[in-house]
Amino acid sequence: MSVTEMFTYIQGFLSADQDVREDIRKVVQALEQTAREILTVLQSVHHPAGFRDIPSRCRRARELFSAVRTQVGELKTKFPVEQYYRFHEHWKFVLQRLTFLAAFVVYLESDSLVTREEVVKILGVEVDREKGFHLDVEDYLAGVLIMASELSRLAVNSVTAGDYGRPLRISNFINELDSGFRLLNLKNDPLRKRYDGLKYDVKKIEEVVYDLSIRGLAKEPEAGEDK
Amino acid sequence: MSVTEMFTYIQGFLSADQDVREDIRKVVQALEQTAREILTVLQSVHHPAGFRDIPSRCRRARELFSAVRTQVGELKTKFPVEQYYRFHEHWKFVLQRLTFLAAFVVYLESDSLVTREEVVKILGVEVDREKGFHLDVEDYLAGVLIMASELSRLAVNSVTAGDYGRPLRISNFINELDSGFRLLNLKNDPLRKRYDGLKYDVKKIEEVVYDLSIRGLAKEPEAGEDK
Amino acid sequence: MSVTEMFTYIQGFLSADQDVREDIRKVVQALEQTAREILTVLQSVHHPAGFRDIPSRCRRARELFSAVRTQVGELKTKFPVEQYYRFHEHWKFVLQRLTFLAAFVVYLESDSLVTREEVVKILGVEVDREKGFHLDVEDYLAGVLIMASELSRLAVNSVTAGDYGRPLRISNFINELDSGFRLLNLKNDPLRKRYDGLKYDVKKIEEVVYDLSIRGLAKEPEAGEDK
Amino acid sequence: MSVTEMFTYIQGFLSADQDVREDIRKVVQALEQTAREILTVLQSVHHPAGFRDIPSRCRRARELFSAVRTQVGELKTKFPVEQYYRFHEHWKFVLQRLTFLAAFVVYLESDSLVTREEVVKILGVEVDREKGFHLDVEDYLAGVLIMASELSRLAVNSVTAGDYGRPLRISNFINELDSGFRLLNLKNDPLRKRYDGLKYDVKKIEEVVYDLSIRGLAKEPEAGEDK
Amino acid sequence: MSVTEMFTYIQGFLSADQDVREDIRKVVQALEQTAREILTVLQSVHHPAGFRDIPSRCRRARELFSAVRTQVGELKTKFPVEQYYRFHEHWKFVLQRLTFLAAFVVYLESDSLVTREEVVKILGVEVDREKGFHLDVEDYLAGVLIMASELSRLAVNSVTAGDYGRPLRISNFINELDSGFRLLNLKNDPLRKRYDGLKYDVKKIEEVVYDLSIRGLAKEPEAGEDK
Amino acid sequence: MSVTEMFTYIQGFLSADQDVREDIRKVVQALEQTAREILTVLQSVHHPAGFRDIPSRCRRARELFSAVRTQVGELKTKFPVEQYYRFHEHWKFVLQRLTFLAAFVVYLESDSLVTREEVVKILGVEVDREKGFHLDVEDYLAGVLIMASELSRLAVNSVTAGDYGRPLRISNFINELDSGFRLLNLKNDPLRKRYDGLKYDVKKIEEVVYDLSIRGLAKEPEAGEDK
Amino acid sequence: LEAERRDANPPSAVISAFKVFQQELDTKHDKYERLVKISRDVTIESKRTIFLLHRVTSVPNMEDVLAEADVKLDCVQQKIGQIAEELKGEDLFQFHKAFTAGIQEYVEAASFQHFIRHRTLISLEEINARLVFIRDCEADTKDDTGRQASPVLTFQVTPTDYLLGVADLTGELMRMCISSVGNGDMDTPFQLGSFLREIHDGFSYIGNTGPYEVSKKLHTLRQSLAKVEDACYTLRVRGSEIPKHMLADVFTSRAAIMDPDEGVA
Amino acid sequence: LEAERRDANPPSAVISAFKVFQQELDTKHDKYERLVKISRDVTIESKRTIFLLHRVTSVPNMEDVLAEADVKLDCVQQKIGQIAEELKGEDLFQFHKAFTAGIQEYVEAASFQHFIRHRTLISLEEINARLVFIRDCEADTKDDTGRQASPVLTFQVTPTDYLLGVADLTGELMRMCISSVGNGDMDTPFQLGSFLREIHDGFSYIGNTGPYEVSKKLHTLRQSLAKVEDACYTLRVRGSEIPKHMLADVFTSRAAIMDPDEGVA
Ligand SMILES: [Mn+2]
Ligand SMILES: [Mn+2]
Repeated sequence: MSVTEMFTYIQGFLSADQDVREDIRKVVQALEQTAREILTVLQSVHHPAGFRDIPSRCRRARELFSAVRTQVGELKTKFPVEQYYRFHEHWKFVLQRLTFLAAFVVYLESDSLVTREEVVKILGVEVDREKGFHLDVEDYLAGVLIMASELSRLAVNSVTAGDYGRPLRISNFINELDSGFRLLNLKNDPLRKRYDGLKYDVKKIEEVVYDLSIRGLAKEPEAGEDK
Repeated sequence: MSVTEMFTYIQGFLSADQDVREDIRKVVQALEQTAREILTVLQSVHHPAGFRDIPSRCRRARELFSAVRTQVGELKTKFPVEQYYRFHEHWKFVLQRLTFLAAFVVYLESDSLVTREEVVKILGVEVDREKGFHLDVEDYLAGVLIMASELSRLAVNSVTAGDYGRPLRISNFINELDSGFRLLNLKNDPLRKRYDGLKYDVKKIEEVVYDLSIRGLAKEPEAGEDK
Repeated sequence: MSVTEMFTYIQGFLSADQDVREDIRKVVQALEQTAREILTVLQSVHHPAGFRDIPSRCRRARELFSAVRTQVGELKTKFPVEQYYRFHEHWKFVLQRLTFLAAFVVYLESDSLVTREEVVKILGVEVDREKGFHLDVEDYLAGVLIMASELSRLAVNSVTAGDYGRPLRISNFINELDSGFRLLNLKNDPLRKRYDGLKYDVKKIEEVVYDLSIRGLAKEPEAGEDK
Repeated sequence: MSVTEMFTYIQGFLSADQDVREDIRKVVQALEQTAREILTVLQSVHHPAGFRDIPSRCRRARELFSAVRTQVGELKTKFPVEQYYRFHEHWKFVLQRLTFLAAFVVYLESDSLVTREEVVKILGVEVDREKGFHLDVEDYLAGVLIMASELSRLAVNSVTAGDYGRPLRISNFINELDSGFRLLNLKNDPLRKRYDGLKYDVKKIEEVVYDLSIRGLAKEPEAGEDK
Repeated sequence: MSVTEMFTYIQGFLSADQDVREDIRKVVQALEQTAREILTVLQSVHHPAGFRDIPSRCRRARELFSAVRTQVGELKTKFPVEQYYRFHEHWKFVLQRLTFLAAFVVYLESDSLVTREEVVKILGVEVDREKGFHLDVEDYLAGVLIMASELSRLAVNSVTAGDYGRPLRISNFINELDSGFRLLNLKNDPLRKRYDGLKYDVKKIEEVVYDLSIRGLAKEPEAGEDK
Repeated sequence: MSVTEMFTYIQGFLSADQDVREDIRKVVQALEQTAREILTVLQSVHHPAGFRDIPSRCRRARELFSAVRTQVGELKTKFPVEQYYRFHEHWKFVLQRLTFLAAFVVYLESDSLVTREEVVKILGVEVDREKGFHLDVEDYLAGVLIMASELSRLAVNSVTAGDYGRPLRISNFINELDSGFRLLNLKNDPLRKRYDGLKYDVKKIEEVVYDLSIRGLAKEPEAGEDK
Repeated sequence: LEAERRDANPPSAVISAFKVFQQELDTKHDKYERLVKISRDVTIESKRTIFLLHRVTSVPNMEDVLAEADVKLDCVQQKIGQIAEELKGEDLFQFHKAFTAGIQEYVEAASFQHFIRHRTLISLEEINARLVFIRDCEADTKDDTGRQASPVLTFQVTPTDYLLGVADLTGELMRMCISSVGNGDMDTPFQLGSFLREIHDGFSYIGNTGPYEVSKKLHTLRQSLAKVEDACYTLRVRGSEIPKHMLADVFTSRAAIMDPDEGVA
Repeated sequence: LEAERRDANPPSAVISAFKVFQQELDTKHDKYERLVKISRDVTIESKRTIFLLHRVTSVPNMEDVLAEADVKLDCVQQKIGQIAEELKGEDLFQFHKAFTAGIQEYVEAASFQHFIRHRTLISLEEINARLVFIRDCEADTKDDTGRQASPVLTFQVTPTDYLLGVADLTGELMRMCISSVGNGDMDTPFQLGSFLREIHDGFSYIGNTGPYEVSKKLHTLRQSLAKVEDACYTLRVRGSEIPKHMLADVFTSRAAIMDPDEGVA
């Protein structure tokens, strides 16, 4: 093969690569748009009006997630499945945001942490890399951390909306999450930085609980919060 | 045409261009000076004394805007109108600041978001590119976002000044603004970065409202705020 | 007009702008591709084989320039002409490269400096801003300077290919160019930096001429190139 | 004069210059050492213990300033006074730091802004360039701005130390300073950048005052600091 | 004096300073223009035509230097003489270029190194700092080094122009200069970096002499060159 | 040990370290001065006059090396011997230069490569790290490479001086050196870069030999230079 | 033909000299490379120890965590022992760049554990005291042939590496402070505030006389301090609102522990 | 008290999930770290091979050198085999950053050897064809339990790594060119000039459509080309001075070898 042929060959590879990226970018933009719509639906829980109507907001969000699954389905067709990490940068952030949104919906519905299995079902992806387009564990964790900071905001706003029980429940939930994260050995990467933020969320929520308890407003969930 | 003639001819071009830029720079400096004066007038609303005298500060600012219009008028004469973007960098930042100041005055007067139409009237420019020296939509948005962060400061200071109603109004206003921005599909540019700052303002204001609520200081605006 | 309406309206603006940029980017990519093809054709003059066949390479390049004109024609349709400077960044570099290529062809054909008039004809643009999509004078100059450094390479390689007359002609040409540029009062900008490089080209070519002179090879450009 | 003689003569110049710089460097190092000692003394006001003993810390700092005056006196002897700007880079930063320290002492003693006249007296320099080794106005301003950020830290720590009155006083002081700076037309230089930081200090202190106000703590600076 | 008064007073200082700098910049621009013209006159010595007419070029350059003296005279009026180093950055580079041009003229006229005394006479400045606007010794040396690299170019081009004696003379001159510089103890500053370039010039010129020698073209200056 | 005590202790260490460095710097400056003097002595071999008097120049250089040994002796007293590499940066470059000068003297005297053992004797240092202040092998090699480039210059200048035998001897010597260096595995460090320069020296010398041989000027050292 | 060359001998002198150089350089580079690899291991294990130590704020019995950290640090120390082994008889500074990152991270981890256990700053001596290794004498005495085959090997952390490790420690202290507040611990934040302020004052006492890398870390240190001071401030401000009837509880449960150490006042 | 907590179960769900994550993350980081270490070895050995190969211009029989390089490259390939082993069943791109530097250096070394031997550019296929490894089947089939325990393991160099390696190759070619001139070799420089020009034209054909790292290396490539073109120019210029009576010699001794390949004209 001559030098020219070799470079023509490589150029062909590079062009193909760029085309794939262009295709991926377009689908990802659509996903971002859907994610923004879901966010708008869920944001309303911070306002007194929306706060009182959480179940219907969650239902609406659940509907929008079906659009997500369709778009993710389309995304999968744009590149060979075993090259996931080659293009990871493109969808990483939107997957984190979507995980956050899924986790937020699940939390609002059931006061519990969405599992990786549930998220992948909601987003229409896989848990295992081997099975196909999957959700990276770091992206799952990042999404969960975004939710944590949303919950600290929710704790504040539920007091404004007059719900004094929710902050306590959020506090328990977030503490459990924090214990989970303490088990991990993170590198000095974005996830680590985000996890550092969790400490502030925990702190903020603790302050809300404190404010409520010194005013005798905290409705203690049956058993004692010794800690 | 000899090479020498051609280059002499080209030098004519370059000199003319440099002269235009020099002229523009001078007018822009005058505009910055006026902007600083308006800012000084409006800043006083953060102090208890000024806080109680908002209408007169707004009137004073309105007067100073007439100087802005004169200076903008002069600016327009310095270059051919269709070369707006050739020199945009020169006045971009001062236009954003002036938009902020106009938006702040309007908010203080009427608790409402200044429209682009109002801003251009206050600054003496156009909305439409085609009609003459105009206000770029990105610059309008940047100005609005500067105001948002000023409002979070105002929310804090109105509590200090003993006004417990204003933070709630600001909170509603900022939320509306946030929803508005969520409708936009921003690129990864300076505007996007500024918009990312908005969520801190939103959060800060929510915390002020929270502080008031938990202490029973928040005066509930009569009816429910379904929006 | 409500805030939501206004932002929806603004989103219209922003989308339109992004679409325009997307369109421009695509055409510019095609132009870059064509420019690279022309470059490949012209670069062959540095190879001994191509060196002996300059006229046909120039003809081939001329043909490819008709594709450039078509693409530039398409580019013009993508945005309102008076917003040239709004999008200037997008095509600036490719126009400089194309100017270089046009200047190189013209030099190879006729040993003379392409005028701005000739370049715009070759590229299918205008000289005057007022008449439509034009070639900025700075971009023209940048293109000419790129050619200067290509010529110093050519001086070296023509000796290797056995042509001892060309370096002398290149030397005269480059000296004239250098005098031309010395008439300009350049700011401390990228163009100035590029111009500072010209003196290295001048020196390099003078040394080639020197090497030929001292060996008595610089005299007759007509006699046999065979060695 | 032969070339050798001339260069020998020039070497005399260069050596003399280098000696002067070496001398200056040594005195400046000593000044930096003293500045660090004063800083250590004054920084203790951030500790609860030191906080309660501000007057004695100020006295101690005042004593150390006499060492500064001696060292500055020595510095003056190291070079001809009219060459101040030739060597300005060497002492610029230490003068800014010393101005900060002088301003901090004066503020702690009297809650007021040190004037340029007072600073020069404390440091043993002149106000007017013409009168001798002076304090450049930009360096004075830089020193004042360093103090502003130290004061925002002090506002926070005085609350921790149980003094609820000081933040209010600091807030008023900083606001006055901010108004002062707004009268200046700063270039895009380091001073301007430092001034841009002032608004964060202003905001931080306003938030401290807010925290106190909302809890009804901001009123009486005389009552007990025990908690 | 209130804070406001003080800052107003300081603003006076800052404005005055900015005006001075603006004035200086304008005169320096004119000087740069004149320097470019002198350069154009002298550059012609590198071409065979100009090479044969060196005396008249030198005369023309000498005439242009009278414009330099007028402009320098004007420059002196723009700021107090004892603040030379406060504004040194503004004229430093143009003074170095002018020194180079003066040194080049003198060399072309007399094959000798211009002394600092001669340069200051040609430029209309002083040798001694104390006597007024002077030429810094480092700037004088920088100008001399610029000339050295011009001379290595001249050595090359004189061979092209058929003058085989000049390279030898240049070689001796440059060697003397190199010995001179080796007497200096330079710091690690721009001047040192420029001096490091001198050895390339020395080497280049030696190679020219070598090329002449090996071909028997070097006209031995009669007597032995023991130095 | 309290925090303050710990930092005082560390500060003590740092001060001591700086004092050591200051002491080292002074001795190194003296060494640089001596090195410059030796260089001046040896440089003269490039001029025809000096070229004919090499032995006496070498003797003079040898004398100056005794000053080097004294200064190196002083240097050794400035720091603990086992911390050689802690301060290596300070004397690295001067040791390389001195190695070059020693190697150059030895070459001029005997047409042979100085060994590490000889260099250390000339400089008054050790070969082995364990035995005391030593010469790093990389610094020895760097010094040798500096000499190589000096020799390529010497080859050129000996032709000018009419000695047609020396270039051939240099060529053999340099080729042997090149073979030696090819045995080394260098990192991407300054030494590697310098070694890359050796190729150009070899090339330059080869060109001189070529020039001589095509003119029948090369006096073949007895046996055949088959290569 | 080859036999004819009269310079057949001289070249071999140069060549054989260069063969020695080759040997020397390769040996050095190989050692450097081995040190880099050990240093990476030291870094990773130290980082993991730090993560482990952060768990003390959330577990009931911190002794378990500290014991586990002891084991981990012991393992890191063994790795540093390997570094010491490599450096035996060498000039430590010749290879310093290869392992400085790892050592700094170790100082960070060790000083963090020390703070948690003793609420004081570990000294450089204490750090170094842990880096004394007893060597396998049997295996070594053979190849040392004659030289003092001391059975003890030590590693000396340089003051600068110590300083840089402590500078990084402050980031971990800040994290621990915020976590403590989140866990409702009212005392640790004030202790941390005091400690961090002392370290900060120490660094500003050193100022720019230290190496460049230290100055670079000062900005982060200052930010950490600000975060901790803010946290203490918030604790104090909200503490001011405790209703009268709750004060008694608070004082009995907390003040007793707070005062003796260093506390707020 | 502990027994009382009604949430004794739920937390363990979260905690046990995070224990799985911990496992996953640590496994991944450990693998990454192992790959970094192997990659460093690959880099070093490749660099040494390149140094070795440069000796061809100064020795009488270049086959010895090439054979020695074969052995060295074989050893590098075994290391790459270890990388392939680590990547078995993984997404190569997940760990790409860990070993890209080593692979690029290997491409540089392998393509350099290939050029010396064949005077052509090694293709990506040829590179990859050398990175096929036969595995120890006995040991492996056990732990693979069921999956396709293919006895063949391959490593695929990405086109980008190939391109970056070739970009670096040009620097070595330039060095070889200058050395050849120094050794009086009149042919190799022209061959190298032609080859380098082709590679240069190839890169400028790709232009900025390639990855950013490629564009970054273009400047160096252009400088190398200029040096080689200068060298060829000098050879030609000085060749022009060969006196008539020497031409015959030159032609008989050199032109014969020069023309068939590609030569000057
Ligand atoms: Mn850390
Ligand atoms: Mn390489």
